[in-house]
Amino acid sequence: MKMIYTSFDDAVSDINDGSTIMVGGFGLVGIPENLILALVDSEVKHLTVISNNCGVDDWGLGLLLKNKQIDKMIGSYVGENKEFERQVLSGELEVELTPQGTLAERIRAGGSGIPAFYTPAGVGTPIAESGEIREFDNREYLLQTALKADFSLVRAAVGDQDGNLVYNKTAQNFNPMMAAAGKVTIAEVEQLVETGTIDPNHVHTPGIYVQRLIEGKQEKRIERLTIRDEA
Amino acid sequence: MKMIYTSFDDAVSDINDGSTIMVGGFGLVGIPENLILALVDSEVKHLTVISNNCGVDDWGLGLLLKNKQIDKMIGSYVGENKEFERQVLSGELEVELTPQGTLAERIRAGGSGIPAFYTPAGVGTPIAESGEIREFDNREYLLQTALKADFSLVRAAVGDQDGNLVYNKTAQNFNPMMAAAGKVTIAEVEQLVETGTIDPNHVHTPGIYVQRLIEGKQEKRIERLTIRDEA
Amino acid sequence: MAKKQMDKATIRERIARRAEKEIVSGSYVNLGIGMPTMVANYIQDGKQVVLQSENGLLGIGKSPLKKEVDPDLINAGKETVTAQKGASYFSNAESFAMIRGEHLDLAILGGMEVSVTGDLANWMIPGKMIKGMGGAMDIVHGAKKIVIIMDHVNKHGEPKILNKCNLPLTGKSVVNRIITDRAVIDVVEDGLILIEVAEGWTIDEVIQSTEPKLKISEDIRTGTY
Amino acid sequence: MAKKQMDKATIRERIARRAEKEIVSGSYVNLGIGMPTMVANYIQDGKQVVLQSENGLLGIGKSPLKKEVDPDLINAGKETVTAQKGASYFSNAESFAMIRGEHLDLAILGGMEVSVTGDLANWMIPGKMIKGMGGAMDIVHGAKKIVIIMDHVNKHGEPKILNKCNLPLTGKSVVNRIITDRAVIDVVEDGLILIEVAEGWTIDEVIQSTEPKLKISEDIRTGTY
Repeated sequence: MKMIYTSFDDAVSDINDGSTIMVGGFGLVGIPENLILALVDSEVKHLTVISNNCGVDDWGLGLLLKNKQIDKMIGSYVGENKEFERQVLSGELEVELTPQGTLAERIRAGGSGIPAFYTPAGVGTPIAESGEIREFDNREYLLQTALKADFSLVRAAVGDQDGNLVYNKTAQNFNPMMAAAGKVTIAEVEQLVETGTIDPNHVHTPGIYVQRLIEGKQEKRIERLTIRDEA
Repeated sequence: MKMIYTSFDDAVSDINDGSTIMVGGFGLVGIPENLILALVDSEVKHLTVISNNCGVDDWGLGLLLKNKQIDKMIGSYVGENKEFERQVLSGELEVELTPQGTLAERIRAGGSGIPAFYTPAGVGTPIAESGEIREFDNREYLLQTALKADFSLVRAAVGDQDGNLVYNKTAQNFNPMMAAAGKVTIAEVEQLVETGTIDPNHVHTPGIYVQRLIEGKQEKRIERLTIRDEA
Repeated sequence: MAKKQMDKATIRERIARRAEKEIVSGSYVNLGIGMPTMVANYIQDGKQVVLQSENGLLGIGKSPLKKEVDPDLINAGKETVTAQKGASYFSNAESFAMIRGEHLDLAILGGMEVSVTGDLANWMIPGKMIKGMGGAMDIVHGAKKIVIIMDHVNKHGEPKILNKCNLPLTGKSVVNRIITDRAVIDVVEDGLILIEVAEGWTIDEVIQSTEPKLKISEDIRTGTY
Repeated sequence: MAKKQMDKATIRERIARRAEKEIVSGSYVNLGIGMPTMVANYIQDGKQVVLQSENGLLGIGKSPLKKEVDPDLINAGKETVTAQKGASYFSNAESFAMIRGEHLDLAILGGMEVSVTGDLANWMIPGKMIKGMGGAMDIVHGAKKIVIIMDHVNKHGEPKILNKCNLPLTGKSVVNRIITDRAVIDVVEDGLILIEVAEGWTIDEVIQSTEPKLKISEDIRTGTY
């Protein structure tokens, strides 16, 4: 019932200039590596990208940035590279910073038919300056609206032919909410299995949220290798 | 790290008159049977009960009802028994009806620090009469506030000593949100296992939400047995 | 079959079979409690349909064999069911996120009254015991298409399709299509359009038993079900 | 050890070791990126602590052995970690539901400035590149107790505990306790109370290097760390 692709280029071929896309991952963990590479190849421009971070210089969303394919970035922690800073200061790149929990909840709201909600995060800070504050039980909260995307690019450890997804460890992160908030959700999976293989109790993203699937091999680059010595 | 009980009576002994409690389950599926029986034994009165349904005449929350322990019921579909109707008509029982999705989301909000959110459900209906309507993107939505409880009574298939819970099939229903929305959450589990037994990728309710655990055997009554014949 | 001779069960089956035609292969569907649930019995071979149950199941299967019965596995009508291959279980919050977020293609629900503007009343009758709306108020705002199935008239022979609902609403301007024992009627921008007439009924009889003025579709078909 | 001779690493360790004392056995704790993460290295044997990582892990374990490294398993600082027995993984939405819903007992975070009313600034310096607030703005409203660890004064020797923060805020009235290289100060209803003074410093020196007027706790202790 789902579109199963074998070419990453084909899987993203209808992502057009000016599209709003969500891209899963936290740092470089759980990012749809090959879908991002295909976007770089596609040369699509003027993207609005919603993602917690913006990759590093030479990997992940950093590649789209270097290629000047992003007009606007919505995230919670960005600018881990010089090119990001340069583009922001020169006005080539617009940035909207959102507290991480607010970002996660805005995306969840987008997929859940909740147009807006209130959160304590950001009250009394610069991000509330143009916002709407309201009291509930004598405490102040900030109104936040839902985020949706034309396309969501997510990565899972396992996907079946019906689009059910299972994530591995902290590679889950933003992927489930983004899968639900995209008009078209494209899942890059490490392993594509037959329907019926995944225990229905273990599904993280029900297949209804996924329109396209493609299997691929990831590099899984490590940003900050921290190890302990054998005792 | 959690309080592990062996007596259901002890597990609910500090639920006092006038408490607000959430009780998991959909119909009779996934209800904390033995915790409810212990509440009946405890004779605690003037409860506000938040649960999707209110049991049947002689099982589940119907037992608390029969025993006149409930002052107010918040649910989406109730009154499957005559006693419920009698108590409502006589004014002994107050009922607050909420659309099922709104109920689920209000409870999720309660556990998530979201004081209020907007939903399309109920716009233009009696439940919006005293409510607050607001437009987002030219569509009307109704403001709904979070629900919390003094105690949440949930049931899971498996629980470990650290409070991690796994639910079975549709016995999950309202249990995860209620586990998060109770000041004190008491989990009745079919099987209590050693910490480390549950795969961290398969945990439905992280242990942080659960304060007390108790293992018990359930009757699992079936409300509407529907079977097909062998072909 | 002449209309007078049709018993209630036969009429319900007729409506359910017609409603089944609304289901496109490859779609995700929620069926309401009661007559809508019956629609599942008539899904044509080869149609791939994933049925959602708002209590937390995507991929409802057949009723279980006696030996397959699992008390932890029910549908929203509290009936024991099985799960299809490729099914998933989740909480009610996730289930209604799915519904409210417009991920379902279609919901087929029962109705008491439908208005000319697509208002639906199907959850309470004032003066009678109110049991609650369950998930109906969420579902009518969620699925991409809302089809209401019901008798064309009430037991007194009075129209149930009205200029304005008398009963308290479940949702305002939510209905896309009405399927009754007599006709299929679409709710569009400027009113109601009659698009099909059931076997044994005439266009005129349908017009007479419907309160709002009906436009007649250029492609109207009669005797289709 | 005389204060002048302490190098930066030693001072950080001193602060981290004192912050560790805030952690009660049996509690759930979030440690911020940077110096707060170091606190985990000093958790006393026998203390049962569950560390939460806002990227979706409850139960952070030790750093992995080289052979244990899993690129899919990191903490919020993007460092490779392991998971404790009894850990669970979940989405960022669930993670911040947990944080915002006040389920964590304690968060230990870094700070640039703290005000007399418990305002915290720790995410941006105007004129410098703004990288974002990450999860800090959510965490300060979530955990039941917020402890800020930082140097007592900036590199120019000026107080970082102020009547009013100069930098843009992370949160208003959110800090419960401040732990610096010189002192432990609590934020209470009507101001700041000095409760501990670090080894090598005097009460007077702490008062001098703190902008707001400090009340002195009746139980003040000196040389505690």
